[in-house]
Amino acid sequence: MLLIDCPWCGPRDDSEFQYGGEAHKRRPPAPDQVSDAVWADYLFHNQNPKGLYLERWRHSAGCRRWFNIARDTVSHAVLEVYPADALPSNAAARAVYEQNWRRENEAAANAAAVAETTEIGA
Amino acid sequence: MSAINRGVRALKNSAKRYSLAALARNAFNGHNQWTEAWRNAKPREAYDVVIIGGGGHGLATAYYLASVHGIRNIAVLEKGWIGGGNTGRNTTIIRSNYLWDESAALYEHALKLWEGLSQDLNFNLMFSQRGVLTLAHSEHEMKEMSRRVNAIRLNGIDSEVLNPMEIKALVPIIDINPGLRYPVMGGFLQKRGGTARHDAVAWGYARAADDFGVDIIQNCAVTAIRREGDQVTGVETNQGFIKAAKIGCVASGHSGVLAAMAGLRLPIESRPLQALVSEPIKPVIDTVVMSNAVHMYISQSDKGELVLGAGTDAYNSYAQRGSLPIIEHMLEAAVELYPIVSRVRVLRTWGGIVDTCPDASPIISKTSIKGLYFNCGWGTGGFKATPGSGHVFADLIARDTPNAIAAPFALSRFESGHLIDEHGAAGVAH
Amino acid sequence: MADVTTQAFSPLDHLNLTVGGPSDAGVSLGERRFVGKLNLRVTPAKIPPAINDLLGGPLPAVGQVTFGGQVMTAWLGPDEYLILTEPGAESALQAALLEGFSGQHVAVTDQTDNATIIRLAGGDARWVLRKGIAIDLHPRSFAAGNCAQTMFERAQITLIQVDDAPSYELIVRNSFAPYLWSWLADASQDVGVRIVRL
Amino acid sequence: MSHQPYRLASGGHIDRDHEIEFTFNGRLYRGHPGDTLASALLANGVHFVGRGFKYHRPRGIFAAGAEEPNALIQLGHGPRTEPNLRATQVALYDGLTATSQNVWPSLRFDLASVNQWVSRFLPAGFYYKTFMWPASQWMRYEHVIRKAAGLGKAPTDRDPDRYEKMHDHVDVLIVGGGPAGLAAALAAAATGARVMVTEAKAGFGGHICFDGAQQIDGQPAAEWVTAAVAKLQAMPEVTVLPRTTVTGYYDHNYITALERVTDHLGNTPTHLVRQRFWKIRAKQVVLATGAIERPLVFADNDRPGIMLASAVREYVNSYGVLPGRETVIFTNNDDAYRTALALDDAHARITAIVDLRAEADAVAGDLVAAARDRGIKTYFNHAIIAVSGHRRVTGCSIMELAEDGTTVTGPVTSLVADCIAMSGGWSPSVHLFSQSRGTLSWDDEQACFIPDVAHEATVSVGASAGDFSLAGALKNGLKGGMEAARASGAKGRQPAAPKVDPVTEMPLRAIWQVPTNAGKGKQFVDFQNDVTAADIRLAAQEGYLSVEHTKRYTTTGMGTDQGRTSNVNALAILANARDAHIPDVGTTTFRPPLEPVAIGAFAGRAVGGQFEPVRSTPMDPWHHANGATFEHVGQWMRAWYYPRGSETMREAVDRECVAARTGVGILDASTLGKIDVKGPDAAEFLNRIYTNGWLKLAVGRARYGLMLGEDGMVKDDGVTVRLAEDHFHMTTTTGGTAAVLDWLEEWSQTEWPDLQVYFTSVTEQWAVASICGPKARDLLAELSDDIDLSDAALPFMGVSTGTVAGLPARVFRISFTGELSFEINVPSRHGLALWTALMAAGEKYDITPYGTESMHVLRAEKGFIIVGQETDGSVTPGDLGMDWIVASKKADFVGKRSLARTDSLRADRKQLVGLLSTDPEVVLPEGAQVVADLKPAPPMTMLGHVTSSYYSANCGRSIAMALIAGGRARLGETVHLPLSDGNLTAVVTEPQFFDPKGERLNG
Repeated sequence: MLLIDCPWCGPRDDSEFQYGGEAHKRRPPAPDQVSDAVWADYLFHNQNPKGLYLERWRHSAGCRRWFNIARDTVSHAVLEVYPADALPSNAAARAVYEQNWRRENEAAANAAAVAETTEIGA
Repeated sequence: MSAINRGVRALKNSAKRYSLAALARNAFNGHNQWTEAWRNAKPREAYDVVIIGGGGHGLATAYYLASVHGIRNIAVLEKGWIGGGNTGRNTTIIRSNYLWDESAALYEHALKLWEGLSQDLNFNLMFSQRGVLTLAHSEHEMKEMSRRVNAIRLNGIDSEVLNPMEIKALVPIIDINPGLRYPVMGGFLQKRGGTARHDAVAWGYARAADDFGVDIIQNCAVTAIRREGDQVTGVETNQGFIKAAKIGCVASGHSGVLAAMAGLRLPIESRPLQALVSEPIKPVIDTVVMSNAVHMYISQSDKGELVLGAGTDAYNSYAQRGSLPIIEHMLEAAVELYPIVSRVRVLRTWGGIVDTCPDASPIISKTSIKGLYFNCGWGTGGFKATPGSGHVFADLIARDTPNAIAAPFALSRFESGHLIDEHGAAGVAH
Repeated sequence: MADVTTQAFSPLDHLNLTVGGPSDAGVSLGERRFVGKLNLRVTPAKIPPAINDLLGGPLPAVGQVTFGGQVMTAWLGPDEYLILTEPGAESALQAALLEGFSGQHVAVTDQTDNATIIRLAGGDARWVLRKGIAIDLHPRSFAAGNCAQTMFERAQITLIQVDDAPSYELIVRNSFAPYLWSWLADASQDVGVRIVRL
Repeated sequence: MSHQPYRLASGGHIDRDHEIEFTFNGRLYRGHPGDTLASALLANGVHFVGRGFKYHRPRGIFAAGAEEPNALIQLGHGPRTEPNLRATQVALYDGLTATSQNVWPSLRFDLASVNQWVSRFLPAGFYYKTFMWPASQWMRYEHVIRKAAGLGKAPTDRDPDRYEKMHDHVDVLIVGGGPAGLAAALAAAATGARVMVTEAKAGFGGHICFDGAQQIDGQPAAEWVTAAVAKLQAMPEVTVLPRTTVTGYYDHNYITALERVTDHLGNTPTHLVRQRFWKIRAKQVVLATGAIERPLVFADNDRPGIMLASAVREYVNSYGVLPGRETVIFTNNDDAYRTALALDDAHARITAIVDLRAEADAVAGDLVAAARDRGIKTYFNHAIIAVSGHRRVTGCSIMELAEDGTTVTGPVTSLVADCIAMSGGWSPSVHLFSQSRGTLSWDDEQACFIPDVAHEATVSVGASAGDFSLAGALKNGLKGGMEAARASGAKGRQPAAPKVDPVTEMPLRAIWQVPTNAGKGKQFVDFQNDVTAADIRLAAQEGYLSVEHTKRYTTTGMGTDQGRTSNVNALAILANARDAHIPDVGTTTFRPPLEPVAIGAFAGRAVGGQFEPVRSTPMDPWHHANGATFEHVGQWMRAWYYPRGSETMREAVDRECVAARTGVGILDASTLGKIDVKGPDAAEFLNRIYTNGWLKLAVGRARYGLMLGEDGMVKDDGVTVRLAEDHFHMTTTTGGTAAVLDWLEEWSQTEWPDLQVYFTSVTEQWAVASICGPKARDLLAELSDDIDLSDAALPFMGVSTGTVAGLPARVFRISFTGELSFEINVPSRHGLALWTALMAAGEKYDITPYGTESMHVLRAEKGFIIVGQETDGSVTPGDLGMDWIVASKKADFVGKRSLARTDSLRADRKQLVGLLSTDPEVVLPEGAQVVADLKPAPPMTMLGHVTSSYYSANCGRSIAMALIAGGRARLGETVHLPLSDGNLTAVVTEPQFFDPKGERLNG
């Protein structure tokens, strides 16, 4: 049982929380303007790293607030808990953010690139 | 459905073949004539096909590539020991009673291959068609069950509806008191479903593939997938570079990691799935029984252990361990439905890492990179599909085009929106 | 026309509970009926003085309860509070609060009938609670004046420690109240339980 | 005590003043309180207690604790019987009954023991090579195998005992109450930290209580233990838990432990639980779990009477029991000499000590010297090559070891023995450390795995860290306890270590498989699963080289003892077969639980009525009192229909449905989800969440809304009321309540934090009675004098506030039946009063309560969908024919983009249609699959399925809805519904069956 330090209520067992998957994922601001591929990216394609992951959790049995954490998916160590609208301050977590293809300032560039290269499937 | 091409039987003319004569011979000479089940191969420079992942699906893929398609220059790369991933960590249930046509075709294809697989491989997989019963616990579930049973039947798959009394006759330890919080209102049984010995599936396929010359390379971790332009050229491993024109990725639980190596994104999240066994007891339950509403399923192994499984944990993990509440809730449900198990003791719990897809259906697909194929996303239900998965994936790799069974499971469905939503089929909630 | 006051039922009324039990019981169990409950949503930085007057002081800090005369206010979240009043006083307070906030973006929602309050008190109360609650209830972590939202087995609750007896109040959605009550009564068997009328 | 022939005249921690009776395999014996079943059996001279799993060879008591592989027994009978208990862990109580298991017809004459004579056919993995011919026969073979497998028997009745959970949080958790653990506890507790110390056995002290005459700080060790425990128990922040086994070590120092509260009592007091399952979050953990002695792997080492040397010593010193009258000690280390000294102290005969080490390598040890001084005969550099005796060992043959220790040489010497005490060295109990994902390293000198790098905040001390000396355990225990307390935030000084006389011990000689020239005897490695050294070598020969493969192929280490005594020996023999170094072969991972735990203990109180809450509405007592039948809807139990007299469900529902359209019907709608939505941006928020427009809804008016997931699929629906410019009252489906609130919060907090809006659940604040039918207005008028019910004042989709039956109420004129209807919301405390008042006032209108079934029929007559019935997560609004509610002109709403994907635009999507059965009296089964082309037999191509189907008394015929591929284009077509018991036909229609123009809304 993970111990998650809710920024408001303090440390609680993971069973009190709802998992929200990848953090820093932004909905395309104008969904009508993006391709099916970009929309599929938004809907279905999450980071799934073996190692440090920036992810969203919600203290559903407590204060009901969403927040972000940086957690290692192998060791389960939690490096940082930070607000939903902030970036991590931990250096390793920050590096993970910087490498993320979905990171905000690269989202647009990526979107175009992905639309071109994702001719996958049969 | 047309007859399945099961390929050439392994070890047909081999001195290594298991037979009554071989058993007798060895019994009287101290078992000194049994040879290696498979060679512990070292990688050669190049292969026609490299399969990444030495679990049941990967080994089956290699076996069918060799036995059906005649491609023998194959390496199976396994980062640990073969069958050490989800093949060796599941609850061994086999069935094909799925809702959607696409799934029914795939899992029924697998089930037909299971029937006779021990003989194909000359290895007793202990495939036991003891029946799989799925329970309904509410009026709503009864309606869902009716939809499912009708669909299964019209897809030509066996399924029969049982009432509580018939369920009690089949599973005497079940409590059918209508006053239960989740009373047993009915269920449907697939008699051809059952269980198999999970480790044996990996070993049997490995031994048979080895007999066709496939190299099975253990402790061989892939560190990079190399390509030139949009064509794969081989893989970097901890045992050096291995050249290959075609690469099949069949690494359940780690598919996302492999995809990242190739610069691809998969709609997959890796989650822990937990299961447990009790201490061995004398037989109390012959049928496999699954229950959606209370999130648990149960069977009894040939050794006497009760085998229980639950749903996945809610968060991503590669740690092969899950949270305790999953186990607690599963066992609360076990006591509720099977009161006599309260004093039976849990022997061992464990977790596996499963690839979960948004629609709870697998991915069997080409990719945007030529020669790179993915077979993943089986979620909680991969074991039952092992032969079918290997069979259609081998076909895809050999012909570079999916057959009718594999086609609906291509990656393109996530763009088009043509999902195959089988969340209701898992037996437990994801 | 029906008589409103006599036709009010708590979800626990249907358990047909009998008051009484051993005098040396380790815990007592009772219901605080129809206590007024207002859910307040507001950004705590913008509290007009009038509100402090109504609540008998500033809004509680994280994990705290404040007691202001007839009103008790519990912290629920960064912008959420639960205000408990004497039975029947909730409507007037709701109106006064809305007036006090005068046009600010707030929500004051009457939840008086949404939830039931069960009080568990006595020397063994902590022992009994620990059977169903995972958070740390040791006085070093959770003492009189503390509150928390958490799970009691299958039921989501708001837990308030009222005094050092210790006495606890468990606020639970109505439809979960019979479950929670039965659970507590059952879990108290080893220390003995007395049912009280509050 | 003449009744107990092997009981010593003195010694042990048993209560000699009381004698109690127990039966084993039907025979009456006597023992004492404080005995285990094993010690009591041994006191009565009973060694032979069970049979091996595979070969059914006789097996005896082997150990004295949790590591026991052989003496598994079935305890008790009836509903309290329990299989597979280790006799070494079962506390003796008066009237205890136990039997051997997996033997038939009896322990002495077990038919399956023929397996030992055909064992040459049953090597490791033989199952995989056989039973394949003929192919069809496997299930028959398997049936026999299943009957032979298994150990004990499960009870056949419900468990009469109860279990509970207990949560705790501590600064320092100390696992193990031996010398290291107690020292750690004393040090940590002195700082004022919150400390818990657990001990699996009833008594504390671990091995120092039976090792013999040792002194700590000048007092006998046992007295030091008693004083330490008393001191700890007196400290308010210390929890001391005997009979408590730590079973699981999970992430972030989350620990589970099983306390056996009443198992040692013969009669369970009814107010107590049988077992308590602790869930502990510890800041720091000190593991002081001791070590387990290894057996030696020699020929026929499984005969009853062959035991671990430390166990023999424990029986003598802790229980005053002599396991044998003539003991041979077989060892590779010094510790077994303690057993020799203990036996000698008890005046028992020691035939000889057989030591695998050369005299020169052993003689400098204090214990070896002591044995020599007492004149105990010792054969150095010797090995046991064979044993005699079948159901009980009678003696053994020994030979000298050749130079390299791999063969034997010289003459054979025969020794008489009814007990062989063996010691192959010690393995630290690293199971919990391994569970916590700590890594292990191999200690070559002590030939064992020891903790290496910890993954959690944990420290190992004492024997579990490979520190086998008492002085070391005390010293490092104190240090570990102190450091753990400090790491948890406590402050204090470390107490001085107690004084202990040092004992010089010489290294062991690791001979993992004892050589023999006899050739025949089986050399057991895993006693419980009957795995021999030859099996492990065969696995390696067949290429099962990974330790996990070897384990799974041979089943070594997979018994109920999880290989406590076998793992290291198996690993070493595998390493030898592979010509590899032991640590390179690896070790297996340990999984929770450490020891088997009853399923009931995991379930705790969540059984029976406390398994899962049953939610019911404020009106529920009325439904029960008036004969309603109930339906499960998620956690709710809702009134389904109200049969009168001998009515069938169909008759009741027909009557209810007709009444709702001709008179007045009343439905308990309290379970609908209700969310208070408040804030200046509330309308904008709803506009983004729902598919339709919300900005222009007038205050005091209601609107139906449809919610999609981002995938474009229908998620929920409901009517939402605008109470004020910035204030809405949203309703959701019963099942979707929690999910919708979460959904709103998520969008609000993470995607649109700029929108000012709050959401508060008021689902249970309001009880809701919905009345409908032409008389509904008349009825309501009887009970309300302050609400204007006229069409003008309260039109369809209008809202009013006032009193109903004197109760404060909100009245919504909304309809799910197509009739004139009112939803009356009152504070839930008044729900029952409202209902009762409506029933009383409605008597003259022949008011008819109707349940969820009639609700479904009435809405189906109108073609209204139910989310979860007409939808399944793959249905868009267009599929439902509900394009009218999708405001495609809105720039965006949740799910809009997905409606433009290629698959969402397919013409052959499954679409909602009506189906009219060819025979109007036949109700099509819900879930029936629809086909266009009927074939004589499956497979057939399916078009879709029947989502809802009822007999409609109002229509005078059956009606149904279905999702059918390209359904809108099939109106008028006849389709087939092939069922297992025959085929039905139906015509595709519009999915509205009653009052298609909606003329009845105004009554």
